[in-house]
Amino acid sequence: MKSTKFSELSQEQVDRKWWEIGDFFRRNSLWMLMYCTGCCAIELPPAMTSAYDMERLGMGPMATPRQADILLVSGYLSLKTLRRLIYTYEQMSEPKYVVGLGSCTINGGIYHDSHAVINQLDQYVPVDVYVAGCMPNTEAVMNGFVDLMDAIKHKTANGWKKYRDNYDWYRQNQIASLGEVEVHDEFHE
Amino acid sequence: MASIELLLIIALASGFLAYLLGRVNRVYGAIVTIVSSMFVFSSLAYFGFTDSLDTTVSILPYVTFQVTYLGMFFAVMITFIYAMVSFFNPMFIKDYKYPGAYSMLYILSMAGVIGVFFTDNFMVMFFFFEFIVWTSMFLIPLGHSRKAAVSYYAFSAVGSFALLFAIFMMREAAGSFGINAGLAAISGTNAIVVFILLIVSAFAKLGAFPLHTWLPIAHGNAPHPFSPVLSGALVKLGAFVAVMALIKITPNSYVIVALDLPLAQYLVAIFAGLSIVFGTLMAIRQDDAKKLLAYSSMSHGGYILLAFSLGSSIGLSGGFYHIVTHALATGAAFLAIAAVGRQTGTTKMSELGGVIQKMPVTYVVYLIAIISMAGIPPMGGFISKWLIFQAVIDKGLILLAAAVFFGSIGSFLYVFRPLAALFLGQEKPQFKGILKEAPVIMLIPMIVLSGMNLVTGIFPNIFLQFINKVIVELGMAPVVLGTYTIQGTNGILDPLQITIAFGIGVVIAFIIFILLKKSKQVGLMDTYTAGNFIYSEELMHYSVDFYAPIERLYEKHTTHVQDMYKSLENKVKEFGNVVKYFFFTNKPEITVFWILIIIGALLWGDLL
Amino acid sequence: MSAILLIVIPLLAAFLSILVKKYSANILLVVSFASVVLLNYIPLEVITIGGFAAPYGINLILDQYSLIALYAVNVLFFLVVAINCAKFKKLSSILLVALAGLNGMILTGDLFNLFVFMEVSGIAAYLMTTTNQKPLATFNYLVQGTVGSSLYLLGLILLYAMFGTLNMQDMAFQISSSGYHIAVTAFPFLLMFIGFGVEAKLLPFNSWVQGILGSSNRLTGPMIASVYAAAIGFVLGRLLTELFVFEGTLLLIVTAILGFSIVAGEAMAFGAKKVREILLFSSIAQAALVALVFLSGFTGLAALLLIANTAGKLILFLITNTATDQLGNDDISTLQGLFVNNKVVGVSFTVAVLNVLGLPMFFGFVLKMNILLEFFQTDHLLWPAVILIVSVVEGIYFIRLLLKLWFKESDLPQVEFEFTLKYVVVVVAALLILFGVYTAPVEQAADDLTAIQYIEGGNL
Amino acid sequence: MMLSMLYGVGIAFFGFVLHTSVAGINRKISGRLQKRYGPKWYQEFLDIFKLLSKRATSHGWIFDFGVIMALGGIIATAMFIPVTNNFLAFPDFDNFFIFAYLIAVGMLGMAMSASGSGNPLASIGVMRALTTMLAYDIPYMVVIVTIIKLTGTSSISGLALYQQAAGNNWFIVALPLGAIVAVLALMAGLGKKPFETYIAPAEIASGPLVEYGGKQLGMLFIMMEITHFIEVSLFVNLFLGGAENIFIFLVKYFAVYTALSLISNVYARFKIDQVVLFFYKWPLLIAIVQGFIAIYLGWVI
Amino acid sequence: MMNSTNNALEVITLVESKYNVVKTEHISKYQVAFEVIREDIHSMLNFLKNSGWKQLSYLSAIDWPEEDKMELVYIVFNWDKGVHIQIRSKIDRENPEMDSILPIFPGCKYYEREAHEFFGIVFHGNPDSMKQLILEGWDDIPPLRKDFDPRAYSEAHFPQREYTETFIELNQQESKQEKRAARQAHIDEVRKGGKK
Repeated sequence: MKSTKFSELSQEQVDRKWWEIGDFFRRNSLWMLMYCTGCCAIELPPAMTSAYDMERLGMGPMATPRQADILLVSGYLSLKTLRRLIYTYEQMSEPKYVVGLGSCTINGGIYHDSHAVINQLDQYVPVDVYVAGCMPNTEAVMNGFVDLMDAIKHKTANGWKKYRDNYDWYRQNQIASLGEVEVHDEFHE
Repeated sequence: MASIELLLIIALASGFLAYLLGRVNRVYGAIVTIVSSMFVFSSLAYFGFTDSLDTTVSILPYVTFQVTYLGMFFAVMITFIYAMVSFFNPMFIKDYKYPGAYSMLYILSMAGVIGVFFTDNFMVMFFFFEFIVWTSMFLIPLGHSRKAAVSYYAFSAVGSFALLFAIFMMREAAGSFGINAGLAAISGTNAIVVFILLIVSAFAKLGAFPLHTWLPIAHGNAPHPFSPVLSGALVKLGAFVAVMALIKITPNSYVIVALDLPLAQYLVAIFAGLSIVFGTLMAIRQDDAKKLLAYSSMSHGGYILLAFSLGSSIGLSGGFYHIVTHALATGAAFLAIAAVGRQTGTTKMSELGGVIQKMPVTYVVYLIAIISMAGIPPMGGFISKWLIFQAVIDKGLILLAAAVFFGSIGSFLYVFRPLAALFLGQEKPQFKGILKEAPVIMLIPMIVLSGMNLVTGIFPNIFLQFINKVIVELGMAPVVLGTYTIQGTNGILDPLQITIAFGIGVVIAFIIFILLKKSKQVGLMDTYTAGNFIYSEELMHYSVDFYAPIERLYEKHTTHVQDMYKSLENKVKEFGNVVKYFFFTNKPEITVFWILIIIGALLWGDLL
Repeated sequence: MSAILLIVIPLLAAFLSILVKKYSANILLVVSFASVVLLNYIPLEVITIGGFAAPYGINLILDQYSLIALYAVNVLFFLVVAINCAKFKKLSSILLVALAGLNGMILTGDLFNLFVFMEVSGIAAYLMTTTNQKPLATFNYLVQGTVGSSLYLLGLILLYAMFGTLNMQDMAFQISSSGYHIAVTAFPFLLMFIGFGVEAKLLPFNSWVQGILGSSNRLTGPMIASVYAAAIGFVLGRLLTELFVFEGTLLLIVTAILGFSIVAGEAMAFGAKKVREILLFSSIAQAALVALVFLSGFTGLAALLLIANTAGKLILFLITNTATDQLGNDDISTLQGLFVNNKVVGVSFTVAVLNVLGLPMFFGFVLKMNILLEFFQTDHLLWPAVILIVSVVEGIYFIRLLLKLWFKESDLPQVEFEFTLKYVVVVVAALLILFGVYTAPVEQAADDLTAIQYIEGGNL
Repeated sequence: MMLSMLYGVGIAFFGFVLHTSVAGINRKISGRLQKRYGPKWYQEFLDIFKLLSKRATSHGWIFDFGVIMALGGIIATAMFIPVTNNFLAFPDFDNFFIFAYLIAVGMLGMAMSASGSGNPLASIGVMRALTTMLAYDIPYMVVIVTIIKLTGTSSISGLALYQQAAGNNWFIVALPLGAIVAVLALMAGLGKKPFETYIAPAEIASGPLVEYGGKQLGMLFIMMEITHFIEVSLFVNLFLGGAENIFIFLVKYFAVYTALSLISNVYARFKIDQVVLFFYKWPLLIAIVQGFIAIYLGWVI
Repeated sequence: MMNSTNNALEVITLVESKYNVVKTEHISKYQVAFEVIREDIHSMLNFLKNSGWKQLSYLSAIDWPEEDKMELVYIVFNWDKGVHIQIRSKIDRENPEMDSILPIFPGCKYYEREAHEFFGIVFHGNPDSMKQLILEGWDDIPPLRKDFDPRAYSEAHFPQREYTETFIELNQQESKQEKRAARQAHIDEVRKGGKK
């Protein structure tokens, strides 16, 4: 047995080790930016308060995208909202995860044929976990979070990497549906 | 040996030289101000600290000199500010209407400073005192406002004439104009009168409550390079007068036993406390950075007066040291604002923003200056405030302690405002691309002053040892100083230790920072906007009504003093109009009527 | 050489100039210059006229005091005339009469003779002020001047009835030796004081000033405010120190009048909106201050203060009235920015103002300090306080005025100042600075005047 | 010198670990009070290390430099804290004013960095923080002045020893009015509920912290933990007689912090001018009355 | 509010006496509707505003493809009487134009912009009426016109999720199928713009 155990690890391995340690912290401290776009947001109060107590998993709401780890999209997304959502998503610091609540984010739900509501969220931003239902009950929401933790643990929650690697594709989709993503409006000029 | 007389004459002569050269080319005149003020400062400092200043007088009539540590302290400090600020003159001289006059008056007012602080004769002192007043009075209107010079003159005149009256009273008591003799001879009721007059003079010069209204107007509107001289140097003449009143004259007043302080001193301290509070509150709500600093000067003037009025040697050294640190800090801050004002054309915070992007050195200078001004270690302001706190607590003055701390915490508020609104924040589009760092010649004095701010904070004993000499000269016990430590009444301070601790802390923080993953650089406009797309910098810059919540609480009560002076002015005018109405008509019979009235008065009084 | 020439030559020249109208201006110039030169050659003496000895005949007293007064008046007169003679040719003979009258007033030692000269110079002044083109003001001046002279005459008659003499020294001697109660002489003295007060611009009796000086031109402004003020001031000073005995209620009334005059003058100037009004109201206050200093017995200083003030006023009125003549009115807003293109004139004006304010480096400072010192040494603490307080007010309005005149960005008033005027104001301003810095002769002169005030025969 | 500096760094680290644990436990306690399970007791560590592991965004050099200055200043301040009578780095030099003003370096650094982000909400948050500071510091300082005047020393360890020597006559008992003021000021200083206007997540998106994420936020969290450690241990030393040994210190520390957390749990948030008015109405009056009766009348229980 | 039934009736008599009302509808005791010709709208709103209907509660439009008309609806409200009044007027559908009521009710600014955006009505006299308000960058015909097909738009613009297996099982009951078919037919008819 050689005693040069540490030197055998390549830089890559060292990085991976560090990454795994980081993942441990990340999955135990998930801060959400709640983008309460639709009706599914009503499921969050019970999830946070004494009924299900999200905080025991180390989760909690945060005020700004810079601080948050999860972008929680709770419900349908109109075109107008989607622009803001993309802007907000791009402001978040990496690694970042997206959780989509409700069927609206999956396939448009009851708004599937509306001119103003998009149908499929993961065409525009990568979604790590979907929670189906219209609306999903609170257990399902909690379960979705636990799934995300598992995914982080197994290194499958790679949406943010996908977004970075396939940025052009996402961008193309965004432009196809939205036209311009960053619009000017007269109230903020 | 260097003769003070020679220095004075050289200063006066170079003033006229500056005017003549300024006629040839305005920049030459400004360069003369640099050379002359540097020369005067360095020779005063060198010969002063080696105790080789010569006081013989051979040419000038009536003028006599003496060298005291007190006078030297003030003269060296003030000429230092003059010398530093003079580097700004060449850059600003082209904006003035009368450039030659500016250079001349700048040097002449500095010559006046030599005269004031090195004479042993009250009359000579007053001569130069007034000399400074009128030379500087003509410098102020070269800036923004003519009214500023008027109010400056009005309050200076009140101060000067109060001083003059006191001088004559002392002369009557002593039989000569000698300063020491005069101060020693005064006693009894006259001492109280002289004390009050000198205090009025000191208040007017320092801009303390309630004689402060000129201060923001004059400082805010003076030419950019002259504001630091006013605030850092000339205002300190008031401190000099205050020392004479508070330390050298002891009017026979009732001693408040519980406070161990004479009533007269306590009253001065109360007004000083009011100055601190009022200056702080007013500084918080200014929009013009120069006016803000002017009100901060008022507040710091209050600190100086308060320290002197406590009458303990630690308070005295705190006051003297505060004069030094405030002069350095306010000088550097005013210079930084002046540099910004030159590069952008405005000093209003609501019109500026993000200046740091293009003027980082100026920013750092301002940062160091305000750290000192707010009394945060490791800058000089902390040491002087610490000494003043020691003195205040030692006397157990609860109300004044509240005022002192209010000024101290309040200074965080007002010094932060230019930092956030002017230097930091969004870069305004109108300055993008055209804004540049100040020229090197302007950076030199700013960096030197910043260095001095640091030195005063880390090695205060260099200065305090000299201040000890001044205190001993004034007849008090010196403050106990170690190699690096200062012994206060209830604790020891080791500034070097604090600095090292701070350095270690920063190093640790830096190591943590550098070890972690590199951050992604984003622009200033890429900030959290609750998802809205915002493209205009004005909307993303918070600079107007910065402290609105607290301003709301007192905004109705900010103009009482101004109103008082305004109504006084109106009263004088009304009186004039009444007299005019009664006596100046086109009817000669009115005159006859008055003649009859007067004759009647005589007859009624005496003959009938 | 005799002092009488100072009266006779101008009078004769006046008649001459009527005859040769063409050269009248030249005559005026030559005579006024000659009388300045003449002063250097006249010995100090008392001249008896007509061979009658002092109490019975009329005598002229040329002592140290009147010599200085004559110098001041003649030099100022010459300067004013030198600048104006070309423009006011018609007034040459009147001006010569005025010069004779002013010299006579200063020189005479006889109270009735003083009245005569006062009337002579007064009539000359009335005629001069007709050039202001304000007949009503001139009429006012005439009426009030006459009332003043009558009061003076009335007081004099009473004194003559009591003491039987008209000679100043004799009268003073008689009064001091007669043992009369002070109240007896109080009434005539007050009448005479009021009579002089009209001419000397003391407050309740001077409503003519606003009309005359407020609309004065380049001749009358400096002439009335400077030359006449100097002459009347010196004569009043002589009377106050030599003849009048003010005590008790009379002293109270007189000092009250003077104090009120000082305060009210400054207050009125503070509220004034026109340049000439500012100057005239401030000259009211200064006249009262001079009288106060005379009254307090500091004769030398008062005389010097009078000279300093009148010299300053000469500059101020010359410049202001020149500008006003060319611009049409004297509102501050019209004159604003006057000195931007006229720096030499501006500096002189500034020096004159700073001199009046008593700021260091200028003549006024030295005098002010000495006057205050004298007051303190005689334990009068009230007057220094009053003087200093009004100085603040005075400073405010003068500085405000100065800054307005110096600073304006655009639309500057166009005023041409001719060379002679520039030369005159610069020389006077330079003298004001010179005596401000080189104070030894000033103090010497003040001491001289106070100590050896009169030559033998003139002295009591 | 260097040795005591290292000692000081150790105290700062101790303070960080201690307060982070205590704060975590308090989160758990709060959770239990609200009938929740609550987070793990080491949740705060997890949060901080997670933040340090993330990739942050930076808005320029002043944004980073301010953070370093903030953390550095606070570490420097914590180095002077006397934990117990023997566990302290600089005996005699732990002057109260060093804490009062050195702590401001950290605050200034953070404020500067926050404003440097260019976000107006950050400047508003800083404005609110400074205004709150102006409100609560004055009454607090008046109480401290009273104590220093009474004892004649401004050394924190000296004050603790003074109370122990007087037979554990703690100032919380001896100066009851002052202690009330100090508790209120401490709550405001710690940013506890009725006075936490400057964080206000729903109004101004957590105020000064709005633009931070990743390592800068992590460092600011460390800074805040140490700041809280400094403030609470100052209270322990000033009003609870310090500690003879580490165990007593831990007990007192935990008691003080938990009590404050419990109080803050039942309050809503003040408006900013309400905070100022509140502190200038009652606490300032009480503090001055306390100072008056203690110094001039000598009524100390 | 005591006799608000009377209020509504009063309004009817008042308005009918002054204006040429096409149709009056007394909806409830707090609501009255008048159909008028478009030239009367301005004067009528002016009159109502002066009589106490100070609040413009809403302004919108209804598309009537069958009639080839666009119906404008103004709703004003009186706070004293508690009565809503609807004023309706039919305008040309192909080229919908109307004069803005900005001088009468300045608050109509955003309603008119909205109506322009969703129905394509041009309001003359409202300077902002052509600016976008809600739909950012809209590039199709106004979406609330009945000839606009939202599903087609959605399918064209938004990617649909493709399912490999069918998760939805439709109810195959006979009666419901018929109703569904009928409803679908109506929908299709309307989408074609009422033109058969």
